[in-house]
Amino acid sequence: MITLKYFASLKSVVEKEEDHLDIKNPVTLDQLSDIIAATAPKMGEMIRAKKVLISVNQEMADDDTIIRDGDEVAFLPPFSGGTK
Amino acid sequence: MITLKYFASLKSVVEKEEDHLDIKNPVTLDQLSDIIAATAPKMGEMIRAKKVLISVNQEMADDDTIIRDGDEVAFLPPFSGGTK
Amino acid sequence: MSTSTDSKIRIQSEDFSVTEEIETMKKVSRNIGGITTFLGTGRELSKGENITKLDFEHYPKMAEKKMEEIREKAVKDFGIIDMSIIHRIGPIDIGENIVLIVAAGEHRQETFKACEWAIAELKRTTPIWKRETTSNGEVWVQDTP
Amino acid sequence: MSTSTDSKIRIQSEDFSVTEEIETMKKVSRNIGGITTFLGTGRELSKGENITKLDFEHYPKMAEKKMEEIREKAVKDFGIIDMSIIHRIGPIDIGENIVLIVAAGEHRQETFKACEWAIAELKRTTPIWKRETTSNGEVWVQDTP
Repeated sequence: MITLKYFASLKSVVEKEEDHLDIKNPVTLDQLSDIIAATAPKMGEMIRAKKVLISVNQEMADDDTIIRDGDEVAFLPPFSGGTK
Repeated sequence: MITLKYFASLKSVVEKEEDHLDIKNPVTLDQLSDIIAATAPKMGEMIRAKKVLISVNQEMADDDTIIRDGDEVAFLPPFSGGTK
Repeated sequence: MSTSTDSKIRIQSEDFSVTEEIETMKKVSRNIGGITTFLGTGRELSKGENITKLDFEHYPKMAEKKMEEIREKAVKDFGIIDMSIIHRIGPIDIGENIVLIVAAGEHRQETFKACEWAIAELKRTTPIWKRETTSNGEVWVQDTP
Repeated sequence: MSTSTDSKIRIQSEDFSVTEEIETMKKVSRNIGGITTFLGTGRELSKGENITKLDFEHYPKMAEKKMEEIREKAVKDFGIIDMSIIHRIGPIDIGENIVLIVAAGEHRQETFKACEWAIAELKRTTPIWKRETTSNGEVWVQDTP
């Protein structure tokens, strides 16, 4: 089982903060994005348009990053901490 | 009468903090320096070697600045306020 | 979330004291000659809109990790003595403290450079988000990265 | 010598509170989004010598005047909202506060630039002198200008 986490504006896009997904074998982040797009098309679109950064186990990931059982995948809109 | 003020390391050079001088007519700073050098040769040397900045009435002055009765002339070694 | 001033990396909902953070930093070395701090505060205006409230959210663990990476790189790359980084989360009023970066060094030049780099890097790499409430409602601020 | 925190330019023998100076600055505008401060502190080491005491002397009136000129030029040239400059005089121990510059602006960039310029300008133009006491005795510090 992998954990999916959504932050800030993305929580209202997917209407949840956290989700869980059972995957049998390791998948690439690219493949995971397809799985998510199937049930949450708007989210899939944002991922494809690179409007969302994705981390795996708290490290920034890219399309080729492998996701394994137990991993935590987080969807991160552009940061706005600190100040201008 | 003009007031002469000495700061920091210069106080031990001239062995005073403040001095007064009667001048009949306005003099240039260059002329005043000669007058001072006559009684305090080490001070005169430092002025000539530009190791000391001089202000007149709290504004930085140069050789041509005119000094008049009532003026305050200050001898300022290199500043070291703030921190490095 | 740690709120002890002993920790140099903190994300907390409570306010912090700049003086206390500086005094904690001074204890690191008797050779500190300059301390540059940057304090981010809640502004009333954003793109012409009047803001009534700010709200910050973070990704726990990852945000602290990124802030610690910034601290370590700042010390290494700029030759400063130490750095602390504190960011508040939750609701924040106009004028209140949001983020503090304290860079301490032997001389001032490196502390300015390290502090300015760290706040820019924090905005770039640390998963913290800001929600602004204006008369038009609430919006998550999406600065162009 | 004024010690009220209302005055933005001060030369005083007493210590100051960075937090109080920042809070005073915040009252100037609700549109402050960034405050950069530089705090100079007494270092133990100078050119390999162990310092036991520092002592600062200033030229009254002229020092305040130069600091006020720095403040006004910083606001004008860098587009910040306001600046305060406080310098202590008299005996100062290792680790103690010496000088504080607070630069407040809408955004952070101009506050860093203004603060860094102001402390360099203060060293260059403000008649304040430092005497260091080491095991070899007392010396007035004569930095190359």
